[in-house]
Amino acid sequence: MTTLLIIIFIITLFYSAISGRMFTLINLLMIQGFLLFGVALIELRELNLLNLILILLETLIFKAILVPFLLKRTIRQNNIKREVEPYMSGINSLLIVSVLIVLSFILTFSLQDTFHKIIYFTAAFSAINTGLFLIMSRKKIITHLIGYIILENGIVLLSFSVGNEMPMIVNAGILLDILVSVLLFGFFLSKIKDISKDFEITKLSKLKD
Amino acid sequence: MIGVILILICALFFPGIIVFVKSRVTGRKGPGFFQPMKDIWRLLKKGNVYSKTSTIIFRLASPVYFASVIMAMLLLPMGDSPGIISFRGDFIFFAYALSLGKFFMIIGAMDTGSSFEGMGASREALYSMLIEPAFFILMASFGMLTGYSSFYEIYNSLYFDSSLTIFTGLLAVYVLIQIVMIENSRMPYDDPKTHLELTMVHEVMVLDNSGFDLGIIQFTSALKFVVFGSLMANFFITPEMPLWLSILVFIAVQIFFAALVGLLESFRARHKLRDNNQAILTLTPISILVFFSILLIITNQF
Amino acid sequence: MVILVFILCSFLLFIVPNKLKPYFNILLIVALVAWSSFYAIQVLLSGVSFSEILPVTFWGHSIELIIDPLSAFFICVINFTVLTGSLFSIEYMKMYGHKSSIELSIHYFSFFILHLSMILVTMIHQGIAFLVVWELMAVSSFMLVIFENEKCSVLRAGINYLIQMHIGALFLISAFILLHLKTGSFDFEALKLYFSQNVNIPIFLLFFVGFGIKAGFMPFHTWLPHAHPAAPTHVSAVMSGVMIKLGIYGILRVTMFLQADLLWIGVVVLLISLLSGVGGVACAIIQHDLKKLLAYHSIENIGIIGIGMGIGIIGIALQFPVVAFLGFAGCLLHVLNHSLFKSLLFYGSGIVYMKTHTRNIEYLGGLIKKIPLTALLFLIASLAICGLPPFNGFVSEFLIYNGIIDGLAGQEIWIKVLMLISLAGLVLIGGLAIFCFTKAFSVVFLGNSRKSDISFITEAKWYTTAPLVIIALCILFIGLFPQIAILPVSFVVNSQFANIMTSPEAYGNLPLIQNVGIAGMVFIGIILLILVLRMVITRHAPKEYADTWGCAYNGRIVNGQYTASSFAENFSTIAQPILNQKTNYKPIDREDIFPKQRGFETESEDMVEQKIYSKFIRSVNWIFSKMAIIQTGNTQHYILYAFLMIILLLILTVLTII
Amino acid sequence: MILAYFILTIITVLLVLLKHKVVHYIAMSVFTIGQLLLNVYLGMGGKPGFEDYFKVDSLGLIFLTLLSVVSITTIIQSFIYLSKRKDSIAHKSYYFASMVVFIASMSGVFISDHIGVMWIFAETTSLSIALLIYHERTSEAIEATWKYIFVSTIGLSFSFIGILLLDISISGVNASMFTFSELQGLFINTQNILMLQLSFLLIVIGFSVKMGVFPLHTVCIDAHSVAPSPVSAMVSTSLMNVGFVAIFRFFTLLSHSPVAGWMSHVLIILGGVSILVAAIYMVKVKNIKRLIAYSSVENMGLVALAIGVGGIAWFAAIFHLIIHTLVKSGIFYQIGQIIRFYKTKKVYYLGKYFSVNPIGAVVIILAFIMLSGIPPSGFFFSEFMLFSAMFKGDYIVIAVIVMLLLCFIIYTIAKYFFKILFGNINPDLLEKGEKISKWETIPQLILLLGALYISIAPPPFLSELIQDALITLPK
Repeated sequence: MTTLLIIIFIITLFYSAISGRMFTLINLLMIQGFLLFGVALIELRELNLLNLILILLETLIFKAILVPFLLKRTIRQNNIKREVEPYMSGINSLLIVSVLIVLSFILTFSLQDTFHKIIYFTAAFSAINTGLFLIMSRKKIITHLIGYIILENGIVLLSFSVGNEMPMIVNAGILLDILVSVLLFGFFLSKIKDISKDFEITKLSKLKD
Repeated sequence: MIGVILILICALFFPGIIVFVKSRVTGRKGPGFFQPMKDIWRLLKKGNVYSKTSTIIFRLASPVYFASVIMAMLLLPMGDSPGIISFRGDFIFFAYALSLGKFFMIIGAMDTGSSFEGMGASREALYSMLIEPAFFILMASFGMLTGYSSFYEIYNSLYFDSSLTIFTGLLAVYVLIQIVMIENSRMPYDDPKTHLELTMVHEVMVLDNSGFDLGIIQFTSALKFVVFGSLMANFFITPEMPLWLSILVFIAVQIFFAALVGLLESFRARHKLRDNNQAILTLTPISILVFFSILLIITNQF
Repeated sequence: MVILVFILCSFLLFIVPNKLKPYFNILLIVALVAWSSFYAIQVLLSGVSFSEILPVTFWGHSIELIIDPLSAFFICVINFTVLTGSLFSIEYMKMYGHKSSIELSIHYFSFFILHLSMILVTMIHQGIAFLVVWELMAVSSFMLVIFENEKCSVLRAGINYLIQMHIGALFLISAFILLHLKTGSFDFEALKLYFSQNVNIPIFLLFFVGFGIKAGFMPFHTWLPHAHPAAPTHVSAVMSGVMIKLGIYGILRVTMFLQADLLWIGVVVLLISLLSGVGGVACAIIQHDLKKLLAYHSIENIGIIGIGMGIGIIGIALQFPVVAFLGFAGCLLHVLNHSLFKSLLFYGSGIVYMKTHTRNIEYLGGLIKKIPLTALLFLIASLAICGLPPFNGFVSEFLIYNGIIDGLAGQEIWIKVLMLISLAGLVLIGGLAIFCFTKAFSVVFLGNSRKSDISFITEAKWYTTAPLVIIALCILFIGLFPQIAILPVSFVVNSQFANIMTSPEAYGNLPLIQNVGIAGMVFIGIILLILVLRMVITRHAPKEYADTWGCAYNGRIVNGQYTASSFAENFSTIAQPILNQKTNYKPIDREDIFPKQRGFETESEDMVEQKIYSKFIRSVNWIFSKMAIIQTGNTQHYILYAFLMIILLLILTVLTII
Repeated sequence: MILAYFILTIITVLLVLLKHKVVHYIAMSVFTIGQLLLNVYLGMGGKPGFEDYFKVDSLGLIFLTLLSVVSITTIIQSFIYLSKRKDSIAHKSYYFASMVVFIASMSGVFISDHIGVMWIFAETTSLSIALLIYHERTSEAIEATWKYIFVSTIGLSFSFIGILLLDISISGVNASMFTFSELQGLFINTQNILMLQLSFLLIVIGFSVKMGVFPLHTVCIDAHSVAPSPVSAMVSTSLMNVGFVAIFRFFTLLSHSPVAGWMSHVLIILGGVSILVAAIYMVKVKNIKRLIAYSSVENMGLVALAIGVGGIAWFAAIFHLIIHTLVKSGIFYQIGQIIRFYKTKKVYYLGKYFSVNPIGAVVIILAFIMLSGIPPSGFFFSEFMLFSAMFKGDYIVIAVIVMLLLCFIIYTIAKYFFKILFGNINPDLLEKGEKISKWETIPQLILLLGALYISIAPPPFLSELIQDALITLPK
């Protein structure tokens, strides 16, 4: 069952590569949130109750509902142009994302770690790579945020595969940090508004040598 | 002590012979042998005219020049009697004493503040700088040949048996002649009788001297001729020669040298000023040639 | 313990009011001079080396001050010149009245620290402490050089100087590290163990380059012609008189322990010093700035000292004790002589600068009429530097000449040829020095003043010219009584260079030197005799004063005089390819009806600096500007760099390259 | 004890947010006293509480003391800095609040033993610094802050992936707690080398944003050039120490494993490249603060090189950092004074500072001597040890290149510093500058003289402290 969910997770990565509009990206985020919630529900049954609730809280509430809602609100408020202006065409980005996913397959096989399921690793690494690729290839700063959250989803997937070594406080701390960073991004987005109305990254490059 | 007296005597008649030979060659009767000396004697008693811009340096220049040549004279041996002062490496003192005299002549000339004397001074400084290596390499190679480094010991232990040694001796004499011609700025390098200041070297430096100073300078140039002449004469004087024979040989060499200078001057035209540099510079390779021939003598593979 | 007291009370300089600062500074320096030379003279006389352990421990090692004969000799040289420097600075610093009190106190403080660090450099044998004091000397002299910091050329020269000193120190650091790797200790004595076991040349070359940059040998000399004109006079006198010699001290200290392949080292040292001797004086001839001219002459004299050292090393290599003795004795005596006449020359140029506020000799002239005593002293010093007989320069060059001539008796042919080349080089240096100093002396002091108005100039104060007169007397004393001057030098050479078999001939040349002294006295006697003769003969002869003969032009010739560049012109045409003298003059083109005012000016850059150093730095700057693409300001690029770095390192690890 | 400390920080943050001038003074002084107490208590060997998350070893103690020294002077300088600016009271309270959180999270990193806890504190440092960089409310400030937070969170997520991989690679061995002290000996015979290499790689690249080493140093430079000078002093000294401590702890963790040789090569490459980058840009940069930021990058490159080279270079690395922290913070305060006087950061308009403020100029000269590694400065000895270690480990070629680059760097620093001190600019720029009070330079002088004292006569307890920070490393 979890492998099915993870495969859907990888499919959402493909779709994120070719999505042209901001709202499809945010919906993909929502789907990923639910998928993670499902994986967590099935995978981490033997955890103590409090830890489990914390993780479920984090994946469901935070990733599936709160962040997409915040992003949509900022887009509507600052009436940012809806298109995602990538540097390259959809096809090229799709090719690159698939190459990245193949690379993460090769990486996991070369790590020959027998203790953990390989599928977790590949999904985690491919999510991390696609997150990075999204950041590097899109002009809009909002897509940078979305790319960062996809990266975070990859990390959460990786931490599931670690199982339950991480004590509860540490998980709480990590979730807190991610939440605060997203809040800060939101706060500074409003500040960036007066520099570049439609949040172009190219406007943010005055400080150079 | 004999050397000094002999040099002073020869200096008296040396310029006379040069003038006599030059006039005889051009068919003139020419003045007596001691005419230049009479002129110098007349100058010594005359008054001096000093230029307003010149200072004590100018007054010091000609006496120091004269003293440096006398100092050089004291160092020279004569046959088997060494010079008044002779020690290991005294030819270094000989050369540097002469250059001290030239140093003072140059700054004396510059003291008058005239452009002509400046020209002469800078040319004199350049030419003296170019010929010094030649003299040193010559004396050093003879020092290497004999194993000593003072005039007296070098000349004592010199003996010319094989043809190569004679050849190197003649080459050395040729180099010494050229050095004297440059030192006194005689014909091939500078024409003493020319009146065009722009092309003169030594004469234009002493332009502003008068009276006693001019007299000393003319006497020193004669003295310098004889000093270098005695350097050449010592080649021909072998230690076992009796005294009277060595004196005769010495005077004969001086007379022959004076005549040679006279002949050279009457048949040679003056170099262009720019070519002077190369002409003088050729002396150093010749002395290096002397050095290598002596090298061959020592390793006796000739 | 005394040194800590010195350092503490040198901090008092910051509190002393401006008026008393120079005197307090002299007090400090006199105290240090007294303390250090008391021990140094004791060592020189008794021969037993003095050592004292400093209470403060430094990185775990306790610092030990050892004064052996070589360092005692150098301490005396340092003390004498620094003393005269501080005396000279009293009047000279009055020119800088406008400076703030903190600048003045920094100046005096770093002057004292320079003196202290120079003394300590000769005393410390422990590697790390030696390096610390070595670079302390560089920093304090840097602070002194940039004293007149309102001019940007002074700042550039100072920074250039500091960086070159640092590069020299890096050479020394790597040399000491290599020494430490093989022998486990940083001391100079460990060199003996090191040299006995492994190849001598590489570590000697490191030491030679490190000390050579400080000494100013030709290929690494580029800081010298910039730093000396920038520094105030008494500083540049101390720097070029003494601080350069510590480079020579370092090289001597290393050569003492050399055991293997001495011949090649001697040849290398000889060739480099010949290059720097001839090159230094050739560049000096076409200089217009008096201090820059003197700086190039420091390079030339370092070349002569180096030739003496090279001859000494070759003498040891070929087992010629006499040649070795003559070489090293000539080298050490020339160190003393050069510190004397070079500081005198710098003080003379300082007085000229103080009175006329310009160093460009084209504007000067006729100063002897206004400041005759300084002119006379400058003349004595320039005679001494050209090595002319009655003065001290001749004595040390005489020793080196004898060393070369005795060296001519070497077995192999190529050694004889090498000796011939060094003989010719030394003679050429002497001839060029005469050419250069006749120009310098006559253009600055003789004739009429070319551009600057010198009517109101008066002689410097008595307490400024007093040290100068003392130095001139010492120059004359060494020239006329060399056998006394040679005593400490021969003692140092015989005790330090133990492998020179102290053979009887080595002591044989003491009477040899005496003859030079006697000859000098006879020479002066003859000059006096002729002067008296002239006075007697021309007693009644009339004396008139008229204008210089001007080929029918009877006005006073002022700018008709021979200038410095025209004096040096016929030499620079010969040496054109080496000196690359540039003349910038815009010719009047044909259709220019009313040509504007034109100026003719020749200026010369330093060939070595131009061709090697500036070209290297320009190319590195060009490469750097091409490589500066990282900081583009775009966030995506920054993340891309991290991503690419991970991929790159992963590939390297997989291919097991790392 | 740690709990008391964090409660203190929360209280001070709340107090400071009350937007009242006097409250700021009281709160901040209480916080500094608390910080000092914590430091002294831990120095005396006190137990920090929460045994399995926090443990004080000598490495942490060294950098904690450095942090408290620098934070005291920073807070003093911040009061002076803020008193001169015309910001609103709310603005000032945000500044102090984020400063307190910043200092607390940094001390958290130094004393934390659990890897996850350390990562959390590292993450809070980068978040808490956002408001500090943004203090001057200019458009460059926004750009620099956005870049800094974004890139540092991504960098830290890289290192978090590395930590997870590390955790996975030891999951077979049943380690009770995922802390540095427990994991110390576990990696001696791990077979899965590629996993270890990948995790170390990600950790080093991730923390390079904190330590200011090659790949992610770029955002540090922007943050420095925009932040107020007390903040940039804090960033370039203690924040870079945080990066160093993190990387050094992982280095000691894996130093016994078969991957040790590879690790030192990676660090040498990163260190060398960051020195090269610093040299390239120092020649080109025109802004005085960016110049000093690049000099921090260069020093951190040297330290990374020293970790990689090993042997005596480890001692040199820590010694270098101690001197660097004291000197760099002193310089930044002085640069802040200069910028306040000349009202610009472009070096072209700075000059004649010696006549304006002699004592400040003496500080600059002292700082130059310390920075350039000329003997009285500690850098001379640390570089000496570094080079001897490199000569021993036959990295001679790299040593020569580094020496050359250092010469270039010293040349540029000298050129800029002495242009500021003595360069001549048009005089009317000088008159309208505000009067500088002598007392401001006192803390800088104390810092520099402290650094001078440590470099000339290193106190024995300091070298013992450094020695036993290196016990766990292979001899």
